[in-house]
Amino acid sequence: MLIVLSAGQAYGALTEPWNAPYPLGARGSSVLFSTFQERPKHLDPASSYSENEALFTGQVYEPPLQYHFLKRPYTLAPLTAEAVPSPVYLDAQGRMLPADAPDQDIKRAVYRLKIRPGIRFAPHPAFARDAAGRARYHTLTRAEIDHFGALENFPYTGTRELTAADYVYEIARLAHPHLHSPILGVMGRYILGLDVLAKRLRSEDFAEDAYLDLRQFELPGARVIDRYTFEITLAEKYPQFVFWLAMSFFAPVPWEADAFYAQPGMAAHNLSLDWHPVGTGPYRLRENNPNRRMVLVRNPDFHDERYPSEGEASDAARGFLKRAGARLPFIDEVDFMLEREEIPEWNKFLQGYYDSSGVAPDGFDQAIRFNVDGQPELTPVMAARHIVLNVATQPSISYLGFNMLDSVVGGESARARLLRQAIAVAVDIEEMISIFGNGRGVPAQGPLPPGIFGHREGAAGINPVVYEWKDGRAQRRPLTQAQALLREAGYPAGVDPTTGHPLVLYFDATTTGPDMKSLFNWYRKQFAKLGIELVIRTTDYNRFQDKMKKGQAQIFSWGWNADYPDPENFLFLLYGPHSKVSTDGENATNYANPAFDALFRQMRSLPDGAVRQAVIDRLLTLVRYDCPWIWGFHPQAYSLQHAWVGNAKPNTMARNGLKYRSIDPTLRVAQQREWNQPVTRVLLWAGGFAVAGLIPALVGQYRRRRATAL
Amino acid sequence: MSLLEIQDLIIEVGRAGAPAQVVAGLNLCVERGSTTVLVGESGSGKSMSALGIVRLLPRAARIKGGAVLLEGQDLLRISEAAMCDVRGARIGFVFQEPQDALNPVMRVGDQIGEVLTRHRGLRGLARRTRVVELLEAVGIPEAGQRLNGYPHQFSGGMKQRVMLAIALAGEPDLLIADAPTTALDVSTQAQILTLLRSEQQQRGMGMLFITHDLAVAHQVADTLAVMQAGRLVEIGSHADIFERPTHPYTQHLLRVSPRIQPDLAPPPLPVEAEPLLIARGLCVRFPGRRGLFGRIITQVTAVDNVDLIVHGGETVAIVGESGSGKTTLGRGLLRLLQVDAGSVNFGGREFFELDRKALRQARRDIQVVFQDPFSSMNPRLTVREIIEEGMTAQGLGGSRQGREQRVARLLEQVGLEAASIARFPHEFSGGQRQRICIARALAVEPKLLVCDEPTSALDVSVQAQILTLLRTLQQEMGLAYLFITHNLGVVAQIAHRVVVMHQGRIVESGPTQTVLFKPTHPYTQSLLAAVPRLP
Amino acid sequence: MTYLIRRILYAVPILLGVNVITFVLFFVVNSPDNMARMHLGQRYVTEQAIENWKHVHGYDLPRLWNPEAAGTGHVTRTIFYQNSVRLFMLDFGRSDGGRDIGFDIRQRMVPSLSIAVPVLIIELFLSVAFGLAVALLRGSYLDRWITLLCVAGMSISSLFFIIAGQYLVARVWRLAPISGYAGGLESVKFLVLPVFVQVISGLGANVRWNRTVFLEEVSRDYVRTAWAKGLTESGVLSRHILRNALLPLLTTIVVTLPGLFLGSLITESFFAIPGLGSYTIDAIQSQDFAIVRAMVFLGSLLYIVGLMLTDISYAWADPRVRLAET
Amino acid sequence: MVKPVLLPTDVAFLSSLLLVGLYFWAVRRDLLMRERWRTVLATPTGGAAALILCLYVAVAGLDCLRVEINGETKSLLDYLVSPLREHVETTYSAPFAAYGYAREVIPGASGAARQDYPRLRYGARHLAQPSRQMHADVLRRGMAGAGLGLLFLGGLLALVNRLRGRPLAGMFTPLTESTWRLQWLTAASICLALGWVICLAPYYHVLGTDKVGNDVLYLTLKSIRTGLVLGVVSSFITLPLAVIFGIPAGYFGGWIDDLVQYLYTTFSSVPGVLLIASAALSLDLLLQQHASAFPSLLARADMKLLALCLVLGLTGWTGLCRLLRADVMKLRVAEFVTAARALGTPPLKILLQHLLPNTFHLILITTVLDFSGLVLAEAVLTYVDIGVDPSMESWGNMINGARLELAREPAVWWSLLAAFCGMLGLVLAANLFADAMRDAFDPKLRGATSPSSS
Repeated sequence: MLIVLSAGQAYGALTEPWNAPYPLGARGSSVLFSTFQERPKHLDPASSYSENEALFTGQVYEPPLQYHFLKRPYTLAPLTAEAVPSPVYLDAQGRMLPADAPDQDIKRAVYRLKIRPGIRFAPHPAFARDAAGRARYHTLTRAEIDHFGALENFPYTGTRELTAADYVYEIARLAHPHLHSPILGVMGRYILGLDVLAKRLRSEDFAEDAYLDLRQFELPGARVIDRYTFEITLAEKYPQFVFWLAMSFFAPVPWEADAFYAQPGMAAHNLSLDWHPVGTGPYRLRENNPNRRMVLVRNPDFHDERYPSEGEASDAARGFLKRAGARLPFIDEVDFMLEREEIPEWNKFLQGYYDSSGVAPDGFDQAIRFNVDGQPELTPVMAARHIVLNVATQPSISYLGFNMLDSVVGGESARARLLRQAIAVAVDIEEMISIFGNGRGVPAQGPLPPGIFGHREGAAGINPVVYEWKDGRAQRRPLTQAQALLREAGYPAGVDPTTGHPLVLYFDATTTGPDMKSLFNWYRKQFAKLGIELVIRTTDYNRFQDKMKKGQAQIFSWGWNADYPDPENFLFLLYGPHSKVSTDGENATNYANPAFDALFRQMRSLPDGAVRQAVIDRLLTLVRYDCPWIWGFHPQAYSLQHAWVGNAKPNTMARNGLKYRSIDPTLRVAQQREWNQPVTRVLLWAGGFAVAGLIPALVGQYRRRRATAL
Repeated sequence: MSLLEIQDLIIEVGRAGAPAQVVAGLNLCVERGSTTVLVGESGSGKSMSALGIVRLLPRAARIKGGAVLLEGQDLLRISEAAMCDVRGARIGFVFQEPQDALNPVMRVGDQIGEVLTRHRGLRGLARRTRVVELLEAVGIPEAGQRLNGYPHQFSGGMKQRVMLAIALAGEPDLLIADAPTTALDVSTQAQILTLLRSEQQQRGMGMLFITHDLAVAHQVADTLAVMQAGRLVEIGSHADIFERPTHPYTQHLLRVSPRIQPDLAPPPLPVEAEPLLIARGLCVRFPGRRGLFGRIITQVTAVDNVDLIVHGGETVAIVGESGSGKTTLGRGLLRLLQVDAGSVNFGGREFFELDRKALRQARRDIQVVFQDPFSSMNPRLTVREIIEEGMTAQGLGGSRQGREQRVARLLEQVGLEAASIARFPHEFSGGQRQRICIARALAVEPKLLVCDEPTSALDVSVQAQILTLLRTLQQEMGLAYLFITHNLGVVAQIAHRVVVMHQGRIVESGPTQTVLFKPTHPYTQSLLAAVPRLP
Repeated sequence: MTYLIRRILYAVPILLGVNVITFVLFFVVNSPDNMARMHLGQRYVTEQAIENWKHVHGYDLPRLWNPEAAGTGHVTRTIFYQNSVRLFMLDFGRSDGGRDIGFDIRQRMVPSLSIAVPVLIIELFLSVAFGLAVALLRGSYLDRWITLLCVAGMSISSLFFIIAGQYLVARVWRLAPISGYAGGLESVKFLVLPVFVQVISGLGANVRWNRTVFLEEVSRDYVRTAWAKGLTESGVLSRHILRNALLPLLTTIVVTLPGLFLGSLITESFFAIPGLGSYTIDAIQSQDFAIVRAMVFLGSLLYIVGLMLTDISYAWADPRVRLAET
Repeated sequence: MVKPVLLPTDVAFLSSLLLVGLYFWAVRRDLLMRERWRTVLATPTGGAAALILCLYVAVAGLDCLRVEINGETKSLLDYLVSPLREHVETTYSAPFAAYGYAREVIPGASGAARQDYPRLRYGARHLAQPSRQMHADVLRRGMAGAGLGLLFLGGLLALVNRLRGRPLAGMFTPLTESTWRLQWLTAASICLALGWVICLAPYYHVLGTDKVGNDVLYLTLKSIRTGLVLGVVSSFITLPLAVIFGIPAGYFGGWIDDLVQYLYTTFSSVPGVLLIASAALSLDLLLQQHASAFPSLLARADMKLLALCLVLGLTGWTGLCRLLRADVMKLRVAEFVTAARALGTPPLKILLQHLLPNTFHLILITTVLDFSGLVLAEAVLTYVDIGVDPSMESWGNMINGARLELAREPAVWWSLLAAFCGMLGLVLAANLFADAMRDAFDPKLRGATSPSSS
């Protein structure tokens, strides 16, 4: 014990503070310290789709467009493109049509994108060429690969200018059978010839690791016009397509990278695009050790991009415009540490070792309190540390779904609908938000979150099935109404007349952390209010997905994060042809209502405006009545920043915010030192205690030496 | 002033609540240059007294009173630290079991040298030279090499010599030897006794010698003290005790101690008796080293081509030192272990050719009584269950009540109350247990009883009783005994014929009178010469 | 030498048995189809993709017995054979997450060792010291209290020690980082707390075990001989009791030595040490069977090596034992 | 409609208890065993531990007897402590709190909302002004509880004295008698604690409430069954395996021994947690594939617990098996076994009558020690996510949740404390009991030599 502590002490004397969770050498320089919870599986832009991967892909890859960092509502801005493209509509004969032409006439929608010249990829061995201009590392033997072992061991790297062909190449990669691109299903419908290409590639039998040169395949939907210009052709009108161009699926991938990584033997060293991305972004991934940390460093060849000089009205006051016009990025290096658990991460943030953090549910009371108006604010302790709180309602929804194919809760029968409505009334989402989300959420009145076109505030926006407007606010209907609905459905007091026992419903969930237990208990309590017994069936994630796909789940918790800020991206979750079971679409409840589907198709292609609002209102009325979801809530993201972090305006759409971020390392060092003074007197106590413990032993020994037999 | 004077020594054992005095006021003197022997049966407190002198009692025991004066200094009233200077330096101690008393992982030379360093301050070469001298003095050849050996490389007698060297290393004034020869064979015992005696006389030490064996005492004692139940009953010179014992207990002990006298042994039976058991060419081998894949490379032959005949109603004694193969022979005959060659004909049946079931039935005729009365009965069973076991296995005794009556009768036959039937083994003394074991064997009405050292764990007086019982039973039931023992005194009392075994072979056999008193084989002769005898 | 060969040959059927156990656990409920789905992820998976994956990974063969193949092919052309042989060649393949398992194992071995080795040494030192002290004071009040304390220590879940340690040392007293790891010399300060916590949580059981071992030795006759030589307490303890007691301690320790590579599951997981222990936990939690199986195999292998080392060390430390006889 | 319900683990647990009972009935006439058991109980720590174990077993036993009334299944324990079960708050509250843990926006009388700690629904509800009345009230009820406990203790003492035929005047002598003092003091503390709980728990949350407002004391009590079932049932699954493999291996030797040795070397060479984890994962998958067979949540969680017991039992037999084999190898050459063979006793009978009873102490001691290990293992396994069902009350789940709670500010320490105490009580008692048993049954460690000064 003493040895351990004294070792710590000796070591600590050299480097204070003692409790720094990473080597302290770097904290004085322009390095941002952040965390990742789960190791990313895919960093290949064609297959990467999850939030934890976007943390890295967002900084490394550059799709043609991006969301403006400061402007709200979210606006698209050009990134590598010269401008945000407008589509040109053509009819079957290839004639140009006006933008307001009827949908069925439009047979082609053409987006022409011109990218800025002079953008270069970050240095990578795949680009390295010898004096003769041949790629140095495209024909390596196994032994050579084993010799190099890791990317940093390749002595030569190279770079190359970004061309339109790289974008076209990536679009073709979406059809690559081994990349299993998650958007192939959607894009295959729209991008001309993509599904044909996918089918063709799938039928070709080639080894998993072999290099497949996609440049040799014809893809009519994506064509290079000149070195800097390319054209994407859609088979129908799809106004939302432009939003996709801001996602990493459309980021350029150089064919050299594929050729490089496809060499046999690379995979055994974990050398693949999934682990070592190659992009044009402000950062490149220098270190990818998913067991410990991932390090992004500034891309030396990053093109000239400037901090925006206009934004929301309040941005100047909040200091977001201080660096207007400065060249991006500001930070040299971003260290992501693996933090699998919230608590250590939260504590390290409080100690000043991580620069920003979400608010851990269990640290919530410590950080946030609600003022008299019900608005969140920082607790005095936090405020004293000059921590900054940012709140943003996320364009997402978390809900409980009924499987509409289920024989008990699903279907169009009045019995089932009334049962669903009764449950929707009984499950007290407000309580759920306050217990499990610390109040960080807005109860949903329908699928559309605030901030998305079509969402209505106030009395006009409430879901009349579940809420009533009283005293100037939406109030959940009382439990008695739910019970009445249940009675009407044929389950008086929750008893199933066919069995005479309480109705048993099943909640399907994946097993996760300890916190889930109380959530499950809470669900059970909610259903018990109606006399219904809720059985939680937990399975692993894959099996759960499988169940969902086969339509075997009954009630489940589900959520949706907007891909882009458009109502279509939410309402399509209820669109019949997107049913999970029949098409493996995103309609997880398998809700199918022809009236809804027709209106949806109409709404989809309308521009924002009164007409669209009216259609959306009708759509909402339909689904509120049918009640395939318990509408749940729209989560709010609270994020905290230390005083030394600048330009951390929350942007729930953009994933590439790190390039705007700035830090003040000097302040950080000072604060860390101030907050982390070790309580050394404990060691003295421990030492004293150990010495005191020795005394009786010594006394005993002395006595024994002196003892006589009588 | 005597070298050692013990005054009113009281030693207690047991919990504080219910103490029992194991030594109740012992008074004893040991003079310089003379040997005092403390004799007593087990539990008499003789060992406790010896340990009490050096304050090395087991934890359960403690000294409650008295004084132990070593040249006038009371050892009970000095500090533990001072006592450490007494032990080893002024009092040397030799323990009973040389097997356990030496540190198994320490070189023999170091174990001796340790004392030299501690008390004589010797180190390095001086220490080594002295160790060699000591080892040579106690009769260990090639001492220069052997001091680097570990205890397990020494034989029992050699270990006891090393032990003695340790005790002598501190050049003590007093040597306490706590039954130093009990664990040894007679021939070794004789050597050790001679060595002890000569060392004691050469160095002019006082010696306190503890033993239960009057014959041994007879050999070494200048003064004899007899203890019984924690008290000294008689003390006197060698001549006093052996020629004019006054206390009845001493007289009793002298009477029951086995002697090798021609008049005691029963005469051989008439030859016309039918042979009950005929063993021919028995061999038992144990695997020694094993090679790769467990192939046996060498073997140790424990029983080597032995022929043996036992007649009905006859007692045949198998005599030998430890390792002679006598016990192995007994178990081999019983088919309790694998016999490698030979045949046994028992009552006309080839015993070794029986299948499993027939063997179980045949076991009825040949039974066994073991040495250790403590481990030979399952402590979890009542006396009744123990005795019944054979009957149940052999299907004897009829009904439950029938068996119960039979058990009661058997108990009476072996001299126990029938009421003991529901009690457990641990409620009986050693001798009583041995009686129960005999009853268990008799329950299946055997014709031959193999007695494997049935008395060696017992005190002499109990031993005599058991031998009497066996003789009586033989007369009543016509049993034959195969009596395995190392104790020639016992043989003389019970055997019709004697077979002497040495290193797995039979070296001599014949009627008791002939073998014990007119031995022809040199091994038998040397064996008999080594046995300490009472006058 | 023959001994070693025999032991190595003996290890083969055991490892084969281990393989069978894991194989059964692995495949009884988990069909190759399921594995393929798990591996390919939750996204849209065609039958074609599953077949393709199974073929690439060799799971399109029968499990244990191939009736179609000829000759030895009955056995060799099966999933079991192919997988086992691969494991015997120490080729662990790729995890369900797509990374090379051997690569990760090599990388994670170092942090595991850098926790386990100090823990072992400090624990051994402390528990022997305490054990000796307690054996020396046996019967006294101190002995009784320390023994009781040890039992109490044993009765506390290691989770408590970790939670309390993190809360007090790292959060309240700020003496060490809450969790994390760095390579090289920097690692010292990350290791202080986990090592400390692990030592403390194991101390009770170890001290008590050592006490028992020491007391057993204390009751032996040769110790009485040592006392009778007039040796002082320290002499008896260090030269006689300790030397003999170290033999049973040796066996218990040596057998665990190779296992140190595997690290401590819980500690590593709590303190975010990127060792093999947390690797295993993560694999269990994410149901990555490929890793679990690799770790099971590695664990058994190391255990068997441990048994071998134990015998060798015994022969080295105890003059009574020679290898050929064991 | 009232009908008794027996879940599989209930059956397993109760029959395990029955077996233990049978054992004591069987050895009651065996004087040696009786003496040894008496020694165990007479050892202060052993006797006290036995009392505590009995208390735990009683609670778990009550929790195993269930009835279904109107479709709701509850155990006798649930009925006994129904105030605890029913007093559910919204979220955390500290022990003896009158107000909630977190501030809430409380609508004031005038319509203006203010932010404050809300009064609890049940905790200290009966007090009008908790801040002023609380101390006195707790003290008063605490005294009443103590009185109740003492009354019960007095009754117990009187009964014992009556049975022993002691005069009533010496009623409290057992408390001062040195040999049984600790045992009686333990009994007294149990009585006092029970009295306090009975008097205080209906009015306060003695150990606070958890995240969803359940009384932590109730959770702790319910966890007892989980812990005990896991420990006891697993041990009882281990036993037959260890005995069936270990004893014949030791007795017969030869190929049987080789086979058994191979089996347990193989099993024990797999790292324990991994073996358990793989087996638990597999069984879990199996359960999930047959999820429809378990209609209610309770049955499902119970099946999962049983599966866990099975896994722990099936993976835990090697240690005892090895011990038994070694012990039987020693016993095999004991003379009473040889005598039995010489008497023609068939091998099976030798195994059952001679070897099994003489290794029984080993089995008992190992089992009790393993038991405590299993209770501890539950927490760890739950952390690794392969433990009991999250819906089941268990210390592992409590500790697991407590990790997060401790990071709150102010820290929520009471769940952790409750689980800690509940677990420590059981495991410590089991360990001390095993110690006392080892001293009584395996007295090898007695009689060590030392200088006679102490």
